[in-house]
Amino acid sequence: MELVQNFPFITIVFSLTCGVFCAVLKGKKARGLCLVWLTLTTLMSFSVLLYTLKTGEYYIYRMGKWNAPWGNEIRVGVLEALMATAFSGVMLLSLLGGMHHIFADCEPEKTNLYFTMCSLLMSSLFALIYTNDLFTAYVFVEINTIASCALVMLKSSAKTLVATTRYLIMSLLGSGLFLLGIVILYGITGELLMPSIAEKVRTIFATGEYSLPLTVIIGLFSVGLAVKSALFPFHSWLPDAHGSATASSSAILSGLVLKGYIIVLIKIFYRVFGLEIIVSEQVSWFLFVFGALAMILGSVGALRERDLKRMLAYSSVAQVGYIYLGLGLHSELGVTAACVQILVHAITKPMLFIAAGGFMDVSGGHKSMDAIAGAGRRDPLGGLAFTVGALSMIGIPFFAGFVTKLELTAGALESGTVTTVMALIAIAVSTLLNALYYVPVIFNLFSAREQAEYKGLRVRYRADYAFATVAFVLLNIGFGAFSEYVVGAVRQGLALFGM
Amino acid sequence: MTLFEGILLAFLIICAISVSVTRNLLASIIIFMGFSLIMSVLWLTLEAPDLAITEAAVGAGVTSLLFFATLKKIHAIKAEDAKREEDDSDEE
Amino acid sequence: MPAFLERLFTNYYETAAMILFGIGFTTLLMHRNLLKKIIGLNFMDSGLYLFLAAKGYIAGRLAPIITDGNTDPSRYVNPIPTGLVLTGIVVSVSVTAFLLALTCRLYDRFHTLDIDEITHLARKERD
Amino acid sequence: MRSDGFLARLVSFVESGSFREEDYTLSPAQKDTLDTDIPENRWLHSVQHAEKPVGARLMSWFSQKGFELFRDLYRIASVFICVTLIGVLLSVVSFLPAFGSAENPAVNEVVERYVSKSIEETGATNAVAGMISAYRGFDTLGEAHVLFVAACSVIVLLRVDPSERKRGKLLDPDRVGGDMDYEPNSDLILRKAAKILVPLAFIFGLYVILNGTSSPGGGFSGGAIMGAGLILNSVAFGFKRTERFFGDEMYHAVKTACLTVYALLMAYFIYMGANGWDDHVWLGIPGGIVSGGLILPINIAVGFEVACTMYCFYALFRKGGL
Repeated sequence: MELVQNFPFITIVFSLTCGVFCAVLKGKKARGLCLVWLTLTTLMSFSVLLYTLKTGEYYIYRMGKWNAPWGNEIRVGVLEALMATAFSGVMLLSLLGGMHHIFADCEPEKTNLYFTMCSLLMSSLFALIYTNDLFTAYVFVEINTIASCALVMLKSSAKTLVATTRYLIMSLLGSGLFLLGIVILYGITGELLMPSIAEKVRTIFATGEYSLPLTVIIGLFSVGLAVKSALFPFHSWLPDAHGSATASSSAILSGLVLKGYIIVLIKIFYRVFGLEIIVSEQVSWFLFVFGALAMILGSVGALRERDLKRMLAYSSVAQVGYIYLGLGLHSELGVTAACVQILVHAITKPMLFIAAGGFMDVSGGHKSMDAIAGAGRRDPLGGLAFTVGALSMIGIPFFAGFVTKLELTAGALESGTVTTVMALIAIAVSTLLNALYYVPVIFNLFSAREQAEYKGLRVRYRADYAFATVAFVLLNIGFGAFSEYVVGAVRQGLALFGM
Repeated sequence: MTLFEGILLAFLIICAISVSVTRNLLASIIIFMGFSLIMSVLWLTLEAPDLAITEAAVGAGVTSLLFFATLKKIHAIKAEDAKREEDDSDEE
Repeated sequence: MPAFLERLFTNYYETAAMILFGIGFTTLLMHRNLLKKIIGLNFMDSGLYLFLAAKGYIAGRLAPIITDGNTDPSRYVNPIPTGLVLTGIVVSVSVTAFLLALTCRLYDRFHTLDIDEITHLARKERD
Repeated sequence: MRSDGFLARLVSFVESGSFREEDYTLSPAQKDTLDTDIPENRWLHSVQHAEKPVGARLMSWFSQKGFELFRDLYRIASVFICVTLIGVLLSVVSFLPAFGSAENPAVNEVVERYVSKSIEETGATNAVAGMISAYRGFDTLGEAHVLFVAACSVIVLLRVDPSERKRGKLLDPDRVGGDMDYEPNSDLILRKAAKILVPLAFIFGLYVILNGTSSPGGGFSGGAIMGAGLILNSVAFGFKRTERFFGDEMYHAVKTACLTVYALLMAYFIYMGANGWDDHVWLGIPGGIVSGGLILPINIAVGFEVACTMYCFYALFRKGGL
């Protein structure tokens, strides 16, 4: 076995250890350790990506002496490596971009725990991306849940405490349903490994013996993970949590944590149940309808917000809707679009949150629309990043967001007549609404009607913030320009997925 | 089904319902403690002694202690409030 | 309908577990008192674990601890659910501790355990 | 010495009903004051006063009425949800294979191997220990870190700086009227019992940890028992006695060492296993204390980590630090 094949396992296990060390170091040292480790994981994941692209195959890495049904195993393919690289890089950039906020918002002697949580979160995200075993997924989902709640509450204020509590309770309800799904599935198949379950489920489905339990299980998985990833009717916790946390936390939560759960859902749908069962159980219809509703109503919610970060949080609800719409198209193109959207949103939304953090710096710590008027003049780099991000969200060509809309439209056109019409309407309305709330913000950012007290305030750039914003902008434009390679890699990855 | 198991299971459900009905917080925590003990007996009847030990130590022991500690802390804060109100009225 | 009830009666452990899960889930979702919510969470998890452990039980077999060197698999119950439940119990005690700590802080800040009132009060705060 | 013990106080609390749920919600009068003047957060420095909006009273009156209507609907809805959920789940249960039968789909070749090959491959006579620490060791590594991440979160929430603790914060354990007022520091029965029980708890915890490979138990249960012993020690003799041998630094040292050792052992095991190399671990004598190869050190590491964490939880809740 080549050395590069060990990298996924190393990233998972040693991210945990990195978190343990961060808990005993002082804030500055913990920051150093965490950033160095994240850089390393990004490089390692990237080399895994290159390796899988070169071989064009996926490989199974067994976690221990014993092969799969007995031991644990992880599965590494192009899609997994691509996600891992993107997530790790985005985590690094989000931390860099909001670094001074972290040190300002956390209590001094507890700052190191921020990096502990980030390392553990990263580990759990890697594990969720690579895992091939449902129970491993559950354990790491729990780490993900607790660590992400901790990220919200590390900025200590009354609002974040309440937001954390609500977030945690909703997440635990979701985990309960998810675990119940696993348990019932174990009861009727006796397996925990995804390919083995898939085999058994296919026989069960063919005989029709357990048709009701199967439906209920799919429902439990969908609802449980939809609650955790804030699909439309269950999104009420999201604006509070993402709106009140510190800049990096908001970026990480919106960009990565929600996606971790969706990746698990995609795995369950297409690796455990398979497209055929999902289509015949009519789940995709629910995902489609709620995805479309989320796209529209999330945008409406954002339109009504006068608080920049809460507006971005509502926009996340809408963007998660795009992913579910793609999944709901129950076709290969739809899933491709969903995966592309996961990547696009993972690199775009953190940029917007980091830029919003920058605006708060030059607006006396306020984030209402009035306070940030003209903030783009006072902080030009942040202004540039926000503009690029907003244009990408609207779906202007040459930016990353356009790729999603293109893929989604392609997927929609291929599906049945009714779905095509509905999906196209949803995409069109959502794009229009996106433009309606993002464009005024951009104008507001560069308007001359600045509030008197902040007028003439100039930002003194920190190297980390400047680097993060520039890197995000380049990443976004690069994604838009070289989208065919990324989409190609996603296609190749999905083909390895057994679609 | 043996009668023993039946009674234990029925007890679990009664505990669960009574917690959401009772108005006394201390009582509900004590009910929870009893619930955990019954659970650990049930693990034994299910031939899972590992779980019985863990449940007795973690569920009935540490978790219940944490609940008591929380309730105590809440009570202390409440007493503090009452004292402050009294002080305020004395000053007037 | 009698057939339905009869099957429920055969699976009495699972039946009790599911009722527990339902009650716990509802308490966690709907009860307004934070402490009750946390107790509900523990009931929900216990229900799940009971269900899982019941799936591993086989009547008349022993716990999977091999004391006399007899490794015949048909003598012992299924060890997998036990292992999974062990993991689950630790997860639920962790989560309970976290939630209780949050409850302490919230009570200290807002002087109430009612989540609705807390949310209501928090809306009025500045960041 | 106080005349009434801890239990008597508890009973009197129950009787006087001072733990009633309504006592922990706000009275309307309190609500009015809280709306405008929320006392500063005692744990933290961030002082925040809510602004007094114009027409707040009208708004609060409206929301009050809305609340009451909402509450009735809430009760009905919660019963409805509960019954529906249970109904759906019970109908699923009625389809499942019968309880306790050997033809259960869960009984398959995986289970057979765990039971029949456990001694040969992992050295553990307790198949559950072999399964969670060796066969599915990766899950258990994650599980240990769930406990760790929860402990970190509780530290974030409840830890108070020791320097501040001395300056008479609310949760100062020694202050009259504070959190520890109901602590039975001088309860004779508890002290005498603890003198016997604390060593017993430690010895039993160690026994459970060390024999985790051959009898029920293992790192998690043994660690929880030891943690309970530590807690009992500090309940009976006060925190000062426990602080003498178990303080903040000790906690961090033990926790970090245990988790690192665990992760390194697991990483070595996985790395060698995945690459198909022999890991040169002596499996020991099945049934003895030194058995199960890596399972024994893993159990010890996990056990001490869990004991620390359990005590850490309790200490944080009671006095805001170790």
